[in-house]
This record gives sequence, C-alpha cells and structure tokens, in this order.
Amino acid sequence: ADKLRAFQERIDAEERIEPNDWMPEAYRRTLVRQISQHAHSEIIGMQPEGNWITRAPSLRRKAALLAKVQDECGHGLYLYAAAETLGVAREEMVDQLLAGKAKYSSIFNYPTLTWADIGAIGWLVDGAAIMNQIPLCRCSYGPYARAMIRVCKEESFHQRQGYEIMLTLCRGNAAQKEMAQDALNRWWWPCLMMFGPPDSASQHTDASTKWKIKRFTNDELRQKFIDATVPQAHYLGLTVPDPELRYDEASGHWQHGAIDWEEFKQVIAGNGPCNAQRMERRRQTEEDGAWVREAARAFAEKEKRRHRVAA
Amino acid sequence: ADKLRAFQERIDAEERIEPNDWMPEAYRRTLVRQISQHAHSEIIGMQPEGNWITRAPSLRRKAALLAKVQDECGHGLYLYAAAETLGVAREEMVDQLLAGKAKYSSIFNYPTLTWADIGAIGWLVDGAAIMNQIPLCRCSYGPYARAMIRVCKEESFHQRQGYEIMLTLCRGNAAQKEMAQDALNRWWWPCLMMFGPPDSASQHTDASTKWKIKRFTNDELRQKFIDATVPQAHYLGLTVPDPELRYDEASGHWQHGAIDWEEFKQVIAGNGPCNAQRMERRRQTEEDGAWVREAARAFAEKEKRRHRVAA
Amino acid sequence: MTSIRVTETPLVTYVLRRADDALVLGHRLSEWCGKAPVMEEEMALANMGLDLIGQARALYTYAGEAEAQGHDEDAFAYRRDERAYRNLLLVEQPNGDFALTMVRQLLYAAYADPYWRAMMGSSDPTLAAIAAKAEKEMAYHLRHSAEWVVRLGDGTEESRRRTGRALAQLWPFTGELFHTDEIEREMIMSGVAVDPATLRDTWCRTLIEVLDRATLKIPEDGWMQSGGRGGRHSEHLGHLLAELQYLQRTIPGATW
Amino acid sequence: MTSIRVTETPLVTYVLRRADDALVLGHRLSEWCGKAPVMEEEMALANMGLDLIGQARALYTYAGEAEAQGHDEDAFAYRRDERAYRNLLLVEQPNGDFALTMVRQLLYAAYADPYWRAMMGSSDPTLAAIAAKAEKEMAYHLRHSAEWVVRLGDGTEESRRRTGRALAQLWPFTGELFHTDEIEREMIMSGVAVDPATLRDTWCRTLIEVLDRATLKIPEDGWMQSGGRGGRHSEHLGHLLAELQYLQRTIPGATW
Repeated sequence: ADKLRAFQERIDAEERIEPNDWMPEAYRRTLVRQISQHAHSEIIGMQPEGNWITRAPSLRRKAALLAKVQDECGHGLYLYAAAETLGVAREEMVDQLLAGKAKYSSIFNYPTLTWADIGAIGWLVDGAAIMNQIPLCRCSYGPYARAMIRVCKEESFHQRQGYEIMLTLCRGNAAQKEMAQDALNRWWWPCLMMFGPPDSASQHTDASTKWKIKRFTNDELRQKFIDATVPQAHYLGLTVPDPELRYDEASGHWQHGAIDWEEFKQVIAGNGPCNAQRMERRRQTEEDGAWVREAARAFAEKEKRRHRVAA
Repeated sequence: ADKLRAFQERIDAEERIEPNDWMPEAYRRTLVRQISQHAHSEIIGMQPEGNWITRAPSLRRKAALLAKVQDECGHGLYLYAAAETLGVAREEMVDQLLAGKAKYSSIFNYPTLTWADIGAIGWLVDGAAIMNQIPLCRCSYGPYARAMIRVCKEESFHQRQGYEIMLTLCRGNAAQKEMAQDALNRWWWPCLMMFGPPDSASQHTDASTKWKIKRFTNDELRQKFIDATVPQAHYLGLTVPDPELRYDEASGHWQHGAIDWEEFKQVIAGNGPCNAQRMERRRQTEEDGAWVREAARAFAEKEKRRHRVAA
Repeated sequence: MTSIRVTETPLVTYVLRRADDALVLGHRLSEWCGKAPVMEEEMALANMGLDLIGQARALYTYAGEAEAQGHDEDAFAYRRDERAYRNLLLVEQPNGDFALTMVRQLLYAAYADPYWRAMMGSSDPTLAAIAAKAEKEMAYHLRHSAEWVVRLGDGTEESRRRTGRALAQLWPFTGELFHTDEIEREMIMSGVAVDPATLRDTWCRTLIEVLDRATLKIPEDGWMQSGGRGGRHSEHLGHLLAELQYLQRTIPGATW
Repeated sequence: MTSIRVTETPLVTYVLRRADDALVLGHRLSEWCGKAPVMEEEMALANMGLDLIGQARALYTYAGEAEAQGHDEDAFAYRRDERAYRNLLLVEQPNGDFALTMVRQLLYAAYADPYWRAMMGSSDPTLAAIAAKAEKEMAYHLRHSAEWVVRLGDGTEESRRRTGRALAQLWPFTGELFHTDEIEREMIMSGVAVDPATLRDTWCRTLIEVLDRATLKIPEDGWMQSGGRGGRHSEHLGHLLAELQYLQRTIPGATW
C-alpha cells in the first residue's frame, strides 16, 4: 500500500515510471494491452495502404507510400520493444493477435478502394491517430512516452503528405475530385469512431486517467479532431458527409451528427468489411515465413557451435 | 514375318489399323510417341494463350480465346484417349511429360508478349499445325486418324479467328498495326521450325512414311505453309521478316532464307525462353491439384462401398 | 478520362448489377485456365466461365439499349471504375483453392438457377429471353458444383477441412444475394424483376441438401457483408479490373 | 494512345535500360510489403525497394533531359508498353519464395555494386553522380542479400533446398548482365559507360565466396536467356506493368 501511494505520488508529480521501477500489476496490464494494441495497429495498418503501392500513380507517390508503410512497420517494432520492457515478449503479443485475442484499431478493417483512400488515410486516419497520440508523449510510462514522441513526429509528416495527396486530387480533373470526395465520404465516420465509444459508455478511462496514461476523454479528442479537420475539408472544397454538421459560435466547436455506434460495435466484433481478410493475411504471412525463421534459428545455432569450437 | 507382311499390305491398301489388330511393336511405339507428344503440345499450348485470357481487349475476344483454349484441352483429351488405345495410360504419359522425358511442340516455349501474339498464334501456329495435321487425317492408325479429323476442323476455325484478329489490328490504329508486325516478326521463324529439321537431317521420316503415319516430308510441309501464308501476310499489309524471301516464278513457290537451326536445337534441348516456366507451371498445377484428385478417389471408393452395402 | 459515365435508370442499374455479377464470376473462373486439378475440370471451368461471360454480354448489350447513350458491352465492361461496378461481393472473392471456387460457384448457382427460372416470367421480354438461356446454364453450374462439393466434403480429411473452411469464409457474403433496395423494389413492383426474398427458401433447401450429402453443415447466420450493389467492394476487385481493363485503357478507342 | 514514343539515342537507351532495371526490381521488392517472413525484413525489403525506385527516378529524369522531348520520370515509367521496357530478364522474374527473392537480389547486387563503383568514373558527370549514391546503396543490398543466402543455404534442409532451387532457376538469366551491343559499345568507347565484361571476374568471385559460405555451388554455365535489353521479355513483365500503370492509363494526363 505504501508502494502504491509512492507510485501515485510520482505519477501526480509528472515523474516518468521506468521499466525497473515498481508498478501496480493493473498499471502494467493496462499498458501492455494498450501498447501492444497500438503495435498491432501499426502492423495491420500496413495492409490497407500496402494495397496501393504497386498501383501508385507516380514514382514520387510510390516511393512516399512505400516509405510510409515502412515507417508504420518501424513504429510497430518500437512499440513492441516498449511493451517488452514490461516483461512480455513480442512473439507472445503476435500470437495473441493471431489467436484473435488482441485487438487493433478498427479503422484498418475498412478497404482501400481508390487511390484517394491513400490520401484520406494520411489526412484523416493519421490525423486522428496524432490527436490520440500527442497526449501519450507525456504518458507516465517512460518507454511508451519516448516511443510516442518519435511516432508522432513521423505521423505528422504522413498526415501532411496525405493532405497534400488530397489537395492535388482536389485541384485535379473532375474524376480526381470525385475520387477525393468519395474517399472522404467513406472514411469520415469510421475516423470519428477511432476515438472510441462516447465518454458515457467508455470503460477504461477512469484508471487510465488517474495513472496519466490517458489525459483526455474520447469525446474531447474527437471534438479536437473535428475542429481541426472540418476547416481543412472546406479548404479542399470537399463536403463533410454529415448533414447535421454545424459550427457553434458560442462554444467555438463544430457539432456533429449522431455516430452509428452499431457499425463500430460490429467492426470491433470482427464483422468489419476486412477483419477476416486482414487476419487471414497476417496468419498466411506468418505461415509462409515459418521456414525462413526456422532456417535463421538453425543457422544461428550452427554459428554458435562453430564459435564455441573455435574458441 | 507373315504377320508383318500382311500388316504392310493392309497399310499399302490404305486400310485403317484398329486397336485390336496386330501391329509391329515399332509401329506402336512410334504412334505412342507421336500421339502423346501431340497431346502434350495441346495441353502445354494452353499456357501461352491462357496468359491473355484475363487481359483480352473485348468481351467477344475474351470468350473466343477462352473457348479456344478449352478446345485445345479437348484435343489433348482425345489425343490421350487415342494413345490409350495403344495400351498406355494417360497418367503414364503425363508422368513422362513431367519427368521431362516426353516432348511437346517447341513453339510453345516462346512467350506471348502482346495481344497481337494471340492473333499470330492462331494465324501462324495453328496454320502450321493444320498443314502438319491434315495428312494425319489419313494416317494408317484409325483412332489417330479420326481424332485428327475432329482436331483439324476445330483448328481451322481457330486459324481463321487468329487471322481475323490480325486483320482487325492491321486495320486499326498505328499502335495496333505495329503490334501486329511485331508479333509476325517474333513468330515467323519459330513457326517455320515447327515442321522440324530439314529433310536432310530428319530421323523418323523413313519408317513413318512406310507406315503411312507421315505422308509428306518436313520440307514439303514447310513449303506448303510458306506458300499459303506469305500472300496472307501481304494482304494484311505486313512484312515477312525474311529479307531473302522471294517468289520463284519457275517453281511457283516462295523461297525463304536460311533457318537458324541452332535456335531450334536449343529450344528442343530445353533452353527456349519459356521451357522452364511451362514445365514448372504444369508441375505446380499437378501438385496443387493432388489433394482434389485424392479426394475424388476417396469419395469414389466410399460410394462403391456404400452401393455394395445397399445391394 | 477513359471512363464512361452511366446514365442510371432503375432498369439500367438493375441490368448492370446482374451483368457485373456474371462478368466478374466468369472472369474469376477464367483465371483457372491451365491450372485445374484435373484436365476434365479445365473443360468444365471454362464452360461455366463462358456461360457467365455470355450472360454478361447479353445483359450489357441490353443495358446499353435501355440507357440509349451509345454504350456497347465493352464500354460497360472495360470503361467503368471499380466504384461503378455493381456486382455482389461474393463473386469477386479470389479463387483460393479448388474447394473455395466450387463452394463459391455452389452458393451463387443455388441462387442464380431459381432466380433466372423466375425471371423467365419477367414482364420485360428481353430479360425473359436472357433468363431462358441463363437458367439452363445455371442449372448445370449448380449440378456440377454440388457434385464437387459433395465429393470434396465427403472425400478425405484434407478436402473436408478445405471445403468447410471455404464455406465459413464465403458465408458472410451470401446475405447480399437477397438484398433489395429502392431500385430493385421499383423493378419488382413493375414485374420486371423477381423479389429475391421469394428465392431464399429454395436456396436454403438446395444448400442443406447438398451440404448434408457433403457431411457439412450450413453455417449459422452471423453478420453479413454488403456493399457490392452500391459499388463498395472488397480490395480484390480493383486488382481484377486493372488486369481486365489494361489494354482498353492503354489504347483507348480502338477496335479489337 | 496513352503511350509515349521515345526518341532513342545511344545515351537515352543506355540510361533507360538501367532505369528500367532499377524500377522493375524495386517494384518486385515492393510487392513483399506486408508479407515478409520477419518484421525486421519488412524494413530491409522496403529499404532496398526505395533505393532502387530512387535510382530509377534519377535515371529516368536524366533520360528525359538527354532526350529533350519533355518526358519526365513518370512518362517513362507509366507510359511505355512492355516491348519498350529495356530491363534485364533477371529483375522481372516473379518474387517466388523468400529464397528466390534473396538469390535474385544477390545476383543483381553482386553485379550492380561493382558496376556503379566503376560508373563513378564515367565521363558523364550526371551518371557519375548517380553512381556515387547508387554504389553505396548496392553495397548494402549485396551485404544484406549475401547474409540471407548464407543463412538460408546453411540453415535447414528445407531452406537449403529452396535456395539451391532458386539459384538453378535464376542462373540462366545472369548471362544478360554481361552483354553488350552496338549501343553499349558506343557508350563504352566514349567513356560514358563501363564494359560489363570487366566486371565479370569480380561478380564471379563474390558469388563463389558467398555460395561457398552458403554450402552451395555456383551452377555450371549452361544456356543463357536474353532479350530484355531489346524488349523481348518473359510473360511476367506484362502483368507487372498492367498493375503498375493502371491508374495513369485510366486517367491519363492528370497530375497526381
């Protein structure tokens, strides 16, 4: 109990908790769950964008997209590393993902149907991710906070890139502009859902807030995102697909229409358009690569033996 | 020896030899080799054309091409059936193909690079095949002769279709016409090689001629083909890629330049541009389908048992 | 822009949806060419592919007449983007193994056979005529795919596992077969179209009967995917179209 | 027609050939995205893909300058047909399994690393500058692919079998690395290009050294395939280009 009090005092004093420090088991569990989910999201998130690398419409875009997807893999790797400081191995986390026991962001269960989706993902999905992640740069757990600082820097680069794709399309010909509007239509609501259920229904907020893992509520972050994004949509000349959207002079906020939480629930439950495809692909990749990992292990063993003999 | 003389007399009298008739072992072996090679050619020949089914430029062409490749498979099947009347099972023949012990027509070791190649194959490859095959309709072995009658009928339909593709391209825009000329450039010489080595170097002609399996020499058939094809090329407005080609008023034949028999030798030896690819694909198909054939066998077994129990 | 803009009326849209189903499934079957597990099956898969491509051509041609904007069958097939395609998600699913292809064919044919039979009574004489031909073809597809599903389901352990997995994988795409929307209702009301809801019992009975012989069970009805009729496809269709349309997109306006 | 017509001079052709090598191999590597056997390898494959696409861009841009017909990098990449592509057959071979991809990378990098090193002395300052960057990159590709080939060759039975098969499969495509023709000779004579024949020993030594550690043997030199430099490709390139070029062909003339 003393330990617990001391721990909370450090949190309250905005001190960083480090891997070797004492921490409550629930704090550790919450962090492992959140960080690994976050890592899984980066890895699964490679798929919808990866779907357009071979079809990117210019070499510049192709290179930028490949680099972006590579960054996501990098984010996944250092997030797994951050989670490993809490005593759980990457393999274990990946197994949980493949077994369907660990979650990843529901947004990646939507398909990328046109090139404009690549713009929309950068602009909206990365934009929403950044809103979620900026406060995490001040998260009480040191390794996670430091990982997030790096992630956020790269994400905002991606976000600008995505917006620039949208801008190019919106200044392009009629077909391109239509493509951009269509992408906004399909991604807008799923992006609002990225912030999670409304505060009235959220489960994890309380403890996470006390531990300074979470610093804003879902609804607060969602509002921030909307306020930042709506003017950008207008600048692009696009229509946000929410007939109830209106600017509230008094609060200075954009007020949105009702979110279809039933859709969110279904996607979380595994029924999104691409859940099965994403998991199958990840599983297939693991399976196809098994012989390579085995060969690498066998070779490392041989090398070790050879060095021992040589020594 | 009596039997042999009687056999040769029947041949000389243009009688058909049927499966249950006595025949010399060498006759049987020659036929099995030739018919199975022919069957393998039909099956392997599905690949270069199959390569363009998903990319055919109109629905009419797509349907026609799919139907054509299907016909080839059909030819393969009844040629295997004709060979089976000589006491060799289809599986055995296919095993020989997969083991690299049986040959197929060298022409199918060239790649189809553009849509015009589909036209060129129909026009030239099928055209050459027909030249080879029409005399086989009068082959001394009944089942083979009857199979060839059917094959030839369908082949000449394919040949007209191929020519019509070329005609459409040659009447089309500059890009299309260029495509057509390019295809002729690449297919012309390999097609001349389809008739086999020059008579001066051919091994099988003698016995096959005596047995009325073969009725014309390689060079005779090649000349027939050239005489029929060159005016068609001119009608299309295409240039035959043989600078030495010229019409000989005296003989009424088109005289061609020297054929690069080294290329032919290499392709026969397995070094054509696609030999490895064609065999690998056939092997892969066999391997991928193994579980299906096994399931079909297992089911048939079960059904047999069930019927026995019911009876 | 090499794409056309379709002037959508309920009839045009209704016909295009069926045409797209047929073309996309026919294209998928044609991808098997040269890769079938037995040579006899090369013939059968090509046959079914040809039937479907034929249906697509007749339907596209009719859509062009109904639209009266001068679009022929190839304009619809080769010059519409992924988002303008209106086929069921079921038919665009990749071939997978032979079990998946045959289960997909069964699920579709068990629907399409009674569908076209009913459409023979359409108040639209062109559709009724197309239906008369298509019904015969789909009856064969149903028979053929059912035979294979039974054989694979009741074959070896391996084939049974694959067939069960294919069924589970494709099941969520079957809900869409029976959807109707504003457009379809208008066509149903006017007697042009049949109400797919009336086909559901037949479809279910056929499947139960086939799967029973295959020693497999119809999956429980869970969440159903949809979107194809509105042009919201899976990620697979775009790749199919990139290949299908490449040449017409590269040399537009040519005669082939 | 959405295709361009290239005004070929020896320099333009020479540069385009190298650009096509880099683009096609870079594209192949990018196809691995999200499918690598270990996550660290996702990073490495993407890195190598990015290096090659970067090389292609620099070379295409230079080809455009040399041609002076207003063609930018994308015109060359997206608006030339298969027969106008001039890459080596080696680099267009499909990825196959990880062993094949790594052996392909080794065979190419063992050539490209000394090639670009030598090209740093080109009399053409733009090519010399591109070479300086490319050489560093290819040295990494060589190291990385060599490490994997050693690991796979000397790993398990299975990995050894796959690596040996990959080597046998790709070997016939290595002859083309050292070909020269009229065009190349002109460039060699003028000091713009290096004679690939001078690189052969280095290439062989590198391979022997790597394959020796991998417990594998260099295949005997048999018949060698060629044709890529003249636009006579394998059947694989057309499918790659259908995907690569789809969007530019569909909506031509747009800015992306």
